[in-house]
Amino acid sequence: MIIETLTSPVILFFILGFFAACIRSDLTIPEPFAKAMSIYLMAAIGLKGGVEVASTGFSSELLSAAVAGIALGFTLPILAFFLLRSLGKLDAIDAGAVAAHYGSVSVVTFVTAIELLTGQGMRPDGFMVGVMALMETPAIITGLLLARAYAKKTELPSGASDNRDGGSSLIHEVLTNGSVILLLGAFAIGMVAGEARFEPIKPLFAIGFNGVLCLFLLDMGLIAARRLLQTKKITVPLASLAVLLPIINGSIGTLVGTLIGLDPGSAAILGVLSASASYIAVPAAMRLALPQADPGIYLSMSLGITFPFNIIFGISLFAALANFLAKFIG
Amino acid sequence: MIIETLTSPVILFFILGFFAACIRSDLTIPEPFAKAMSIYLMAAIGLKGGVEVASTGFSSELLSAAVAGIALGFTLPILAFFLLRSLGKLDAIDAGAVAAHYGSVSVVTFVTAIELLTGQGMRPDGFMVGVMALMETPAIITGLLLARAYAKKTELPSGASDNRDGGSSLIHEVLTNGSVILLLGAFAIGMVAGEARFEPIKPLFAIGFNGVLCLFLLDMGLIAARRLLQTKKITVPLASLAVLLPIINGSIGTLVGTLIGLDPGSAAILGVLSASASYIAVPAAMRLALPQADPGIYLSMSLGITFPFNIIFGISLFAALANFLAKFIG
Amino acid sequence: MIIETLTSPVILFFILGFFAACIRSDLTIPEPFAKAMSIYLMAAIGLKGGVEVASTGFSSELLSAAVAGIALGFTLPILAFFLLRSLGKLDAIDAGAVAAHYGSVSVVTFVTAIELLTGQGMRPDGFMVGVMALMETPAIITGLLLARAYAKKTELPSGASDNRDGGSSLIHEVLTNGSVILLLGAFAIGMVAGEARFEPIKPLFAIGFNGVLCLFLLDMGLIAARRLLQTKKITVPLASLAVLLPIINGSIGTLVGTLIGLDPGSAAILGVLSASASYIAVPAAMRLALPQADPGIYLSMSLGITFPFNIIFGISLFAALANFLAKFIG
Amino acid sequence: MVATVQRKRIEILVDTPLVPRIIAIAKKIDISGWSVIKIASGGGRDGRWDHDEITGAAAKSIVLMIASEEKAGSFADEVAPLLESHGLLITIGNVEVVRGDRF
Amino acid sequence: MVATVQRKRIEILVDTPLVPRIIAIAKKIDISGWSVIKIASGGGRDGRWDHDEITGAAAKSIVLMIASEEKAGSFADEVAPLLESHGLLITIGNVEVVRGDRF
Amino acid sequence: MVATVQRKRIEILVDTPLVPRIIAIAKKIDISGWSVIKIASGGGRDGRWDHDEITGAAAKSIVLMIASEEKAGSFADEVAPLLESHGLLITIGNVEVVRGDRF
Ligand SMILES: Nc1ncnc2c1ncn2[C@@H]1O[C@H](COP(=O)(O)O)[C@@H](O)[C@H]1O
Ligand SMILES: Nc1ncnc2c1ncn2[C@@H]1O[C@H](COP(=O)(O)O)[C@@H](O)[C@H]1O
Ligand SMILES: Nc1ncnc2c1ncn2[C@@H]1O[C@H](COP(=O)(O)O)[C@@H](O)[C@H]1O
Ligand code: NA
Ligand code: NA
Ligand code: NA
Repeated sequence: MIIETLTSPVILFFILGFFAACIRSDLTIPEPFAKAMSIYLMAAIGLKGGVEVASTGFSSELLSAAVAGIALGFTLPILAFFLLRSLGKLDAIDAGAVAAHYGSVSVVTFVTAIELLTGQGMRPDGFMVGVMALMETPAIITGLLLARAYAKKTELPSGASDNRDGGSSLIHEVLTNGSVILLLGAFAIGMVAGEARFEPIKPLFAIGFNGVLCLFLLDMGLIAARRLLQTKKITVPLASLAVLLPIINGSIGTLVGTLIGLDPGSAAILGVLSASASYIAVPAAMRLALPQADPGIYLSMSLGITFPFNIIFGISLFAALANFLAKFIG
Repeated sequence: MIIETLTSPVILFFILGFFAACIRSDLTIPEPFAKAMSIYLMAAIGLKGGVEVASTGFSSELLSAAVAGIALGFTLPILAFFLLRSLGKLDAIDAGAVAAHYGSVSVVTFVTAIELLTGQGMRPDGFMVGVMALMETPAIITGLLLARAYAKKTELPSGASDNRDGGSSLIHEVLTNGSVILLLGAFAIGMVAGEARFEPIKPLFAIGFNGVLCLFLLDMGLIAARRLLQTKKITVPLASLAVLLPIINGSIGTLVGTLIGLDPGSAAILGVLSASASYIAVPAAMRLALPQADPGIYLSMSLGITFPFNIIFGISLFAALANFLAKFIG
Repeated sequence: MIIETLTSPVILFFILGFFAACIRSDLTIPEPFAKAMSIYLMAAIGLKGGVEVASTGFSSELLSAAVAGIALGFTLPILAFFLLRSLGKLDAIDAGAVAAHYGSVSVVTFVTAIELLTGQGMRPDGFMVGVMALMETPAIITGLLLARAYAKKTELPSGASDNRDGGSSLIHEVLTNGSVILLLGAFAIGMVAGEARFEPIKPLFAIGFNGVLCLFLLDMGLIAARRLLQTKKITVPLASLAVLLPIINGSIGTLVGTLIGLDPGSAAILGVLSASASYIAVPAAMRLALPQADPGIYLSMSLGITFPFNIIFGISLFAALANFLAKFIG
Repeated sequence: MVATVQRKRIEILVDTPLVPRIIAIAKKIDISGWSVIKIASGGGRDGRWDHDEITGAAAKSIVLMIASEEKAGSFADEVAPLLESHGLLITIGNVEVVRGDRF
Repeated sequence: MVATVQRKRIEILVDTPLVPRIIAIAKKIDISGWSVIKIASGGGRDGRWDHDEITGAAAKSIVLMIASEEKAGSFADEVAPLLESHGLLITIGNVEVVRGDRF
Repeated sequence: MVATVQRKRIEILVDTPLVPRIIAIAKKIDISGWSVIKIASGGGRDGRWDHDEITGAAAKSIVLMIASEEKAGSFADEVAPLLESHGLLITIGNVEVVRGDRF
């Protein structure tokens, strides 16, 4: 499967972007265009998931997958936090911030995995989009609690930054996060509209999808490589953890998915979600809630190392693991 | 029809955006992307109208609809102006500016109406696109004349702002307005190219149309709700007028359309055009010609109240009225 | 063929943009949207070329076309340079900068030519995309060498601007230029992926192509006309050269293409490439390497005159010439 | 050290549709150039305002001009009547301009 | 010549996600308004940084405020504790504001 | 009141493709950082110019740097030879920087 992955145009565009940044080409994707593509991808994936659930109906797997996703979101940061402190030598603030990223999810990794798995006959269930949306934010809370519990008093934000509305504004920010609203909203629209009413808007959202994903991954390749080249904050232990954490979390996620009875495709996706690290929602929340944490560390790890690792190796790995576990356990 | 409207993805995306802004989500559509979508929508609607006229040929309805549209554009602001002064308690400057908005048209309301009417077997004539373009600007002139006639000397712009080139530059601005040029230009291209030459570019402009409209209305929902939440200028009488004026103007427009012999779909569209209020072309012209008028008032009314009202209720209303009048009069 | 050209929607949109700018309409295409379209067009044209080469295999024409293209890129600026100095009365710096533009290529002219030729049954070979990418940069080197050889000492950049890293950074800039990387990268992806793997991304890149080209040419029309209207630097001899140079270079290119055995469509495209003048890659390189050269001259000539000339007349001209030469020589 | 001259740095915060009017005034009193910077968002007496809108009427810009003290004064005089009606905000600061004799 | 008053021009360079926090402080001490300008790219102790990213967390902005000397002082006092943790850069300059009594 | 130090605010208006050259000079004389702001449109001796172009060659930017008087002087000296050929506009103003000892 890894060779099929590496000859897929979607992945080749990512590699092209990565390569272009490495030879320091001036190729850039205008930021509003990248944001537009990400809005399009989220709306499309949400709609398609919702339409699918509308035609298959609710199933018990949907509920157990949702509960498992939320539970993983809350608990995965704990292991990550202690590994980051012990092996990674990070202080509590930075470790909490990084752990929150690894407990949350990357939408583009998810979307790419859906495409690759579908291409190989392991199409995940439509409701996994909803599960992804639910997994975006719980880790933020765990990460913050860990940072606050273990940080020395002097390291914590003082004065204006952790005043009363600091906490409530963060909770508000987390619950009304743009990508969560868009994903769940498009999912709901897909469910309300159903297959028939989806027809007129299908061409844009279904036909254009793969091509847009190519251009978006071209940009992600540029961004990931530029992050890696610029950073001065990534030690060897941290770089290793940026590969180790997705392997650990992804294996846990795939196992949990198999145990709660998901089909191999959906279990693999739960693994990919667990393995992936956020680089949009969580960084913004961390900048607000833990401004002392160093963005150089969490962005370089999640965007510069974990994202490419998952795109190129992780997805194939968890697909193989899910197939293996399905035979073994099933 | 109102239930069909409320379960259409196009409208659901508008509601999603409105809802997201109400819970103060940080979801935003990058401005250049929104502008790109509006250019796309205008080019597509112009092209389709032109191609249609190329295949059906000119008809006498085309001419009478054009004359009716221009006449409505010039006269509708007059009633609005006096209602805004008496009921709305606005001074002459603000009343003139708001009246100009309600005499002009909203392209997106038009486009949404075309989609909804087509979906219900009431497809309007292709030439109505041309009528819309002609209705964009006459109201600006009426609104300005009213403001100048009724404003006290001291309220009017002094010194540099109403100097010689002020007037001529406004007329130039009105005649060369970007959206008018694009709509009429695409209409002309559609007519010159005809069905056969339109074929190669049809996929982008025809197939993608509905999906782009969804994303654009998502943005309009965000903008409309944010306008409403921010504003401190809207009194109860003004809010009522923002619902009353579209009902009055829309009914007049539908009636005129029926009387000049348009089919119900086209009569309904003439009603929708009359009911809709501009929020792109006219605000820019007013900022230039009547800088003393308060943008907080005219944008909140047209964007925050009238636009949502028309999208959700107005279109269905004028469709029903057109069907009723067709039976009654026809 | 010129009438077919003038009624093609692609060209009509260019004319619409040109006209809108001439009547000083405020119509504008947001810059990030224009950049997004140009990235899309380059990715699409690269992919399609690569996929085609993957299915037809390498041919000897590919190699000779590549060699011819590079040779033309290096040599065409020489004639241009001396014409610009003698007829155009430019100094060596400005003449070198302008010559570099005319030796390089315009991607949009190429893409438009592909569309027009394909529409008339003269579909060029897929590998011509690669040839275009190779022709983007050689002329920069020739132009610089000419400027340096003929400029007086005092005219040349002094101090910080031509220090050691100036040269190496220019060579780097030229080799890693974003559009070259994107074109060649997409070409390579198309070759690796092949027809079957191209299928899922084909809808976006193949179906939307013509429509996007329309909107892009609308913007080019606006830009070209605004350039022309703003400029105060274009003398009658320079304006004449901006028409003469594409005719000369395009005839040379078409002849060379025919002589090395290309089919008429591909020979015409080599003519179009030779005739076209860069307005993205070369201006940026010149601003860096020859900051004393006046952008008002080279942008007005290439963007304001040569681009419209090629789009409206040049392409038809070289197509006719290629057909004529094919009969005469073949 | 390289020669500098003392000039005024004029910053005018204005609704984007009115920028041409400001520039017309600047040209009238022969100010040599101007630069426009887009404002992303802002707020004032009317409360928060955001630029993420398709209606360009609400967009705001800063017009930046470097000019001599004399021209800056004439400019302020010319533009003052528009202050209220157009909602302008005009600030004038001192800067040294490197080799700036042409301004 | 038209009347001007002396005011402070405060410029705060800050990560975009933290802009609301700066504005909240400005409102607390009753500064009449603010304008936000987007930074396209930049660099500091961490080396070059570029804005072309989809992760808004790395975006930077300038918050520009015109205020009286007194309010500018209170603002600087209020915001100083955040300087280190939030990586702010705050500059205060003198400007003349045309008819600026309301600031 | 919080401590401030006196620094120079350097603003260089330059064609965007030449920004890296300006930054290279700033680094050479060890200026601690810089911020780049995009100019939306402008005009000078050449008449009106607009940024809405796909050819990046015509884009313009402002490079903003806070530096000590000494470094600002060295910077001006270094950059002066480029003034004519590169069409730069350089202004230097005074600002107070809050807790700005590192600049
Ligand atoms: N004191 C200030 N400092 C900086 N910008 C301001 C200030 N006051 C107002 N503004 C800007 O001017 C716009 C209009 O303000 P106002 O006229 O008070 O509604 C705001 O949106 C801000 O962008
Ligand atoms: N001396 C300076 N002048 C202007 N901007 C600066 C300066 N130092 C830092 N910056 C800006 O502040 C950001 C963060 O700088 P730093 O905190 O040094 O990493 C940079 O990306 C620049 O945009
Ligand atoms: N006096 C000025 N104040 C502010 N910006 C200026 C001034 N003069 C020129 N500029 C800017 O510098 C660019 C080039 O001007 P010039 O070199 O005169 O053609 C213009 O497009 C403006 O953006
Ligand atoms: Na995860
Ligand atoms: Na109306
Ligand atoms: Na050429």
